[in-house]
Amino acid sequence: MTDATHQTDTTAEEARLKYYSASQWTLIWWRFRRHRAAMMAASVLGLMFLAGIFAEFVAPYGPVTRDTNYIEGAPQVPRFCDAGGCSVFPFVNGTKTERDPVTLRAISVPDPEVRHYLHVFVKGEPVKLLGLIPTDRHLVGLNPDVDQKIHFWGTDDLGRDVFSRTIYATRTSLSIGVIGVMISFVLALIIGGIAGYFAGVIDNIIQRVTEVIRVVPIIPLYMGLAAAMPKEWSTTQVYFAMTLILGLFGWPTLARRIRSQLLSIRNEDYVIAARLAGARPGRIIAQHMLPSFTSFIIVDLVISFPYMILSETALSFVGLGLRPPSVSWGVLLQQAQSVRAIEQTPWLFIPAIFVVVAVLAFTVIGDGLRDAADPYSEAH
Amino acid sequence: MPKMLTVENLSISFRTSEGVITPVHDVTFGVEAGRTLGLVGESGSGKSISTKALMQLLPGNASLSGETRMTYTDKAGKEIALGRLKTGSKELRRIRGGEIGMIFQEPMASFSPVYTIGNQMMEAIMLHRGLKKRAAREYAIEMLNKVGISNASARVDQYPHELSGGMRQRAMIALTLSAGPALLIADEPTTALDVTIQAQVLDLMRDLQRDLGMGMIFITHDLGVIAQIADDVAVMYLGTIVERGPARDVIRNPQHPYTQGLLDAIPSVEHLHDRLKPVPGDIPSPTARPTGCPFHTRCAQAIAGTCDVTAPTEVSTIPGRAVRCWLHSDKDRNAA
Amino acid sequence: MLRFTLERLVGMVITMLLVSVMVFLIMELPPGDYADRYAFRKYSGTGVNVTEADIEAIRRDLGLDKPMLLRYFDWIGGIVLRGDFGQAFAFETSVAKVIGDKVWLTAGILFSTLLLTYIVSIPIGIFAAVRRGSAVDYGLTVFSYLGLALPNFLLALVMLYFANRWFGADIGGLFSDQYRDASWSVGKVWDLIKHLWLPAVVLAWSAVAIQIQTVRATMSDELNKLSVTAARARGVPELRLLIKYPTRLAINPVVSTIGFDVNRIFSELPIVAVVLGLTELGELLLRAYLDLDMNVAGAILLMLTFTIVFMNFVSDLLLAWLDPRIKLGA
Amino acid sequence: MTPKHDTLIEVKDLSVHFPIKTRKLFRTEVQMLRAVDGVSFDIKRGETVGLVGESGSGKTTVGRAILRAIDPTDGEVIFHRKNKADIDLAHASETELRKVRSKMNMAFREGGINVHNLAGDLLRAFRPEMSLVFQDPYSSLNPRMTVRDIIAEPLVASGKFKDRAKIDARVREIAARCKLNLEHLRRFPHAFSGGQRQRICIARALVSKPKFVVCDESVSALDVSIQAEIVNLLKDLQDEMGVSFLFIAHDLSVVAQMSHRVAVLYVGKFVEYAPTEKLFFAPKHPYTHALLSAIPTADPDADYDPIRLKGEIPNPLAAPSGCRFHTRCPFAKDRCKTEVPAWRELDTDHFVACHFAEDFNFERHQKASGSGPKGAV
Repeated sequence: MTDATHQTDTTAEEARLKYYSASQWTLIWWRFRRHRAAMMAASVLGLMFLAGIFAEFVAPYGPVTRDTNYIEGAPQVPRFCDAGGCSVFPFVNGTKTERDPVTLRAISVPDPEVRHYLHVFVKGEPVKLLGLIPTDRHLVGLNPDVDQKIHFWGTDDLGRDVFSRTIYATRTSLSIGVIGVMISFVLALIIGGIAGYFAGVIDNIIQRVTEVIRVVPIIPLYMGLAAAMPKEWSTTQVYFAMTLILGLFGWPTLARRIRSQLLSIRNEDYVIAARLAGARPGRIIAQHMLPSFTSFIIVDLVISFPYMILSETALSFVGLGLRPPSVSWGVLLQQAQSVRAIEQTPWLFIPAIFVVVAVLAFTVIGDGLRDAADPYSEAH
Repeated sequence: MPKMLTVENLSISFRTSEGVITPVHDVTFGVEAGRTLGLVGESGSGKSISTKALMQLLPGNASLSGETRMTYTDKAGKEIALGRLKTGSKELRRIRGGEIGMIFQEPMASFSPVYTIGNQMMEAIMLHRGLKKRAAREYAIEMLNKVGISNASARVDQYPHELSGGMRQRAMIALTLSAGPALLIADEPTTALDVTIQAQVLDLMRDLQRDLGMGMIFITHDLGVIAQIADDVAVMYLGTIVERGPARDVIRNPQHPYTQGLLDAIPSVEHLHDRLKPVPGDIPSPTARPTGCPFHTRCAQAIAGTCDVTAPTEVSTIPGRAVRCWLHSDKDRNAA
Repeated sequence: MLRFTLERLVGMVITMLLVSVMVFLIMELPPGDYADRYAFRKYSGTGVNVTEADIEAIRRDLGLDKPMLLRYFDWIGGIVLRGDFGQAFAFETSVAKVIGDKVWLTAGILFSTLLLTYIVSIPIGIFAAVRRGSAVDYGLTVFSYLGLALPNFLLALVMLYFANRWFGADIGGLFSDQYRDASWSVGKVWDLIKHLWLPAVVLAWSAVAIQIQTVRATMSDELNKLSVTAARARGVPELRLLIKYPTRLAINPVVSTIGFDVNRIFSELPIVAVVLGLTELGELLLRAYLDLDMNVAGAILLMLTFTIVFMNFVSDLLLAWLDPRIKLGA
Repeated sequence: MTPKHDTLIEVKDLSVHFPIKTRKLFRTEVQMLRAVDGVSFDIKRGETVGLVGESGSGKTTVGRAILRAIDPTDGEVIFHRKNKADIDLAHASETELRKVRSKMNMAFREGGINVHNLAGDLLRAFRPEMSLVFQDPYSSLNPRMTVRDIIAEPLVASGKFKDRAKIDARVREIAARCKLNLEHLRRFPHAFSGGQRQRICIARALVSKPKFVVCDESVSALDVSIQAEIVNLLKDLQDEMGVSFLFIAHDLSVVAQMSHRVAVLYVGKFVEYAPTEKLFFAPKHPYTHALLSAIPTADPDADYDPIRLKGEIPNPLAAPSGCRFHTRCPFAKDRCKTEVPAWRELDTDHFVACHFAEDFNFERHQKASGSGPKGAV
């Protein structure tokens, strides 16, 4: 035995004692923390949610605000240096309108003579933060006195700011995911719970119904339901109808999982022990069964997010989901349906990066959680 | 008797996420042709891993120490360094099955569920005996008959799940022996069986070993089984052989406190109403192997300042026996 | 085996029956009924003034005034007994005509996608499991994540963009211009095959990603089984051992999810079809939905779902054939 | 040896049949698996009854049926209560049990331990009187609860203890008896080894001061050196608390150490039931004899000559006619194939089910007991 090991003895002993009295959630957290990719994904996702929640503040402009001076304009990347030297603060060059020498169309070109510095907490359009708190401050932007707008990610064919639209779309898409998952979770909990608890005939019937819903291809099914939405519905109605559609048919997979979890946990020795100890069914479920499977259910919830998000995106992409003027990732991508769009206005694809990153993040977190969710798997 | 297998200074380490653990530590034993070595120890003592190392069956994160020497003398009398065989070499494949056969604790799990018993037997027979398909099938049926499976010509086409536990273990024995090994390693072959079935299988194995003149390593945690089947015994505790020698002598006159404790703890049907004598304390976890003698944490006779500091070396107090304990090696202790 | 097959067959028919009810309900879902839409479509812009009575007449003509249950039986009866899916109003013809040989094109896309999925994912999944923890394994995991995260329509766009650059413009769709309206010939079939690979790659993309992970996971489990160690201890050569023992069992979950793969492919089909300009059932389904031509939509949805149910049945049989334990446990 | 006890539990003709459904085309065929088929015995206060049998003999089912963890198909399980009407647990309905419950609550409050009676049924009221120690100490402890909460569960769940301090006092007391310290109580099960976990299970089983505990293969999964410690602990606790055990095991030597009387089960039926010494040294049933002879002893000089039984243990779904052992019995005659042997008392307390029990003399030699350490053979 070396000196080094002697020194670490006491800390190792402390660590062991801490481990001995660590509860399920502590153990899960310890294991999740070790999963670096998942931790990173979690922070990325956290940022996305924050941006979505405070969209009014983060986005410099409204989702439908047009900048007629800058139509189909390229992204303006803030810089520190230009021909005229460097500065400590980031700025963008001004733009001026010129005629394209070939097509003779009016186009915006950078004007290296003018510098517009970026400001934080600038005054801009008056908005209501979270739909409640009125403010006219925005995270970043140009000095309101300047007669120019900043478009970090360019503008679309109507001169709407892609960055702002993407931020607002993030709110819509993520919230549809959250509400959709919640609805299907509640349904799954009730349906799977009934099947798993009563077993027998009820279980058989529920299994049949679940089976029928599971064999219908999900996007065509969603499309059918979405197609049935009356054309005259308002954007809010469509939004809620969409979450409902996604939620109402998202439950079968979850319900199956809950059912099988219930059935297997019901026969665990420790649950039988609780029953023999005289615990009432309510207590058995609350004290013994639920804590054992909540972590697994959370994993399932996390990994069912991507399906919601992708479904919404796909439906809106083909025009059966949310409709303009709503903005969601799918709605935004509708403008980028053709090869022509990729060639001429590639920045319209930026929302796609959001879709990919969000789905990736949910999947990676789901994997990290799955590894961590059963902290007792190594125990024996 | 010539030794057909000698294992010297075998140490096995595993790289795990919690660092390197060494479940087998400096293990030395040998098997004589036609004799049975019993390897006895409680769960986690490393008995199974030690024998898997012989045939390079350990997982990828395992490694043997540099001092390890494993020499096997094959049927033709050629000495083979087992640790040195290349993975995937023809020589290794000949040793596996053809020279050294293995039987495992779970007969259900050691068969593939999707092939018939006959299919899996014929594969081994064709590999090691060079027989053609038809002849291999005949031979398989003959072997099934030999291990006492009735109606063998029908059983040969059955799937493992169609046999009962005892039958499956017989079929596994038939499968292993059909490749014609000179040394049989049986890893707790009767633990999963009922007593009456265990008696049948032990009987069968003893008879077959005698008839075929095989060497055998019999791994078990049950000293009762050892007493009945083994000629020699090696007692393992936490990856170390603490005592070895002829089975009868070791059981009659155990020298290591652990062997004594183990024997004392066994309940017996011959003596009722005596209070059992447990070995005090719990078996340490393999990740927290005690320093010095691994048994000192539970040893009533531990010598403070010696046993908990330095690991004893193996000494031979009685001819033919070896024990690894400070109580039996005073000179060494003073020297240390 | 016969009993098992019959049992599954009965199960399949029951599922199909329930599916047809559900599809019928979806067809009934849009506001207004077929007569309304028919009248609107037929006479809008023609200056003819359509009265309630006219619509009522159309309704009677089409039998829409009957109760829902009766209409369901008319509909499903027509399909089962006469192969008649009803009228497609958007095209003034029968649904069967509208669908036509699109069924075969769709089948072509489906099977080439399935083939591609399994040819790629099974060997790679096995390789990843055998080389667990290697750089290749790690790379495949990253690829799998991308497979899940990159929506197929985006992939389609990207592929289309690059295909356009490298192979010229004639890559979208299922046929070159000269064959599009030609009758079937060897040349046309060959042309189809030349065009099939792109949709097959796009549609197989996520299925490959998922199946690689499935194969890798089960293969890793199987590799740790005692039966594999036992076979190794008998001196079975490594490659043969790999194929005979763990692989045989590792493809079971792949076989058991054939239905799901078909489901996923059909799910992605309409959207990929829009981007790639494929003229098959998915694209037709989307158009029918947008036009609210629910007879066509219902017929296609029913066909797709029945295919999935049938593939589930096939996968059950395959599984029973692969694994002798299943028949007994049935 | 067996001291004079009065009867605590009386099992009469207990049967447990499980329907086994095989799905045929268009119909489901139901076969009855007679896991336990007409078993009668009794357990006295403070006594340990051992129950041995090989796999598929139904020993676990007997134990669980008495506790009403499984509902018996037929028969009676009577829990004798001092000074009160006996209760048939096999038949008691929820309402009946509920009626007794209120009285029981009172009794429990008055004296606790002195409530003689009642036993395991689904009804929580009786739960504190009976409990179960499982085989696998890993799966029987909820990994998400602290040891304190696990041990306290029977007290909390029964709803009789509302006062946390009282619960804590009781938990600490029983934990100390099971050699667990205060620090242990704060930990979660993952901190413990197999032997320690089994001590936690025992503490949980005994915390409510039950009259009757079923130990279902409770030491089988443990290593020999730990097993002895648990056996000793159970014996000590029995002496201190006067609890009765039904000790189920497939290992006859452990049963011999633990039990006052032993019952041998073969394919759902009892073949023999006798005081331990009679059963082990003068068995009257050929199966008991064969079982005993099959135990390998750690004595290299003992003649190990197991009776070679033919074939395998029959599948309970297709139990043999007549005497169920006739397919493997070396002494089987034609009569055994057709006629079910009666369950009869051959000698005081010595029950056997064999037509020819009187003809057998399987006496075995008993080694001197109590003199010298038996380990150093």
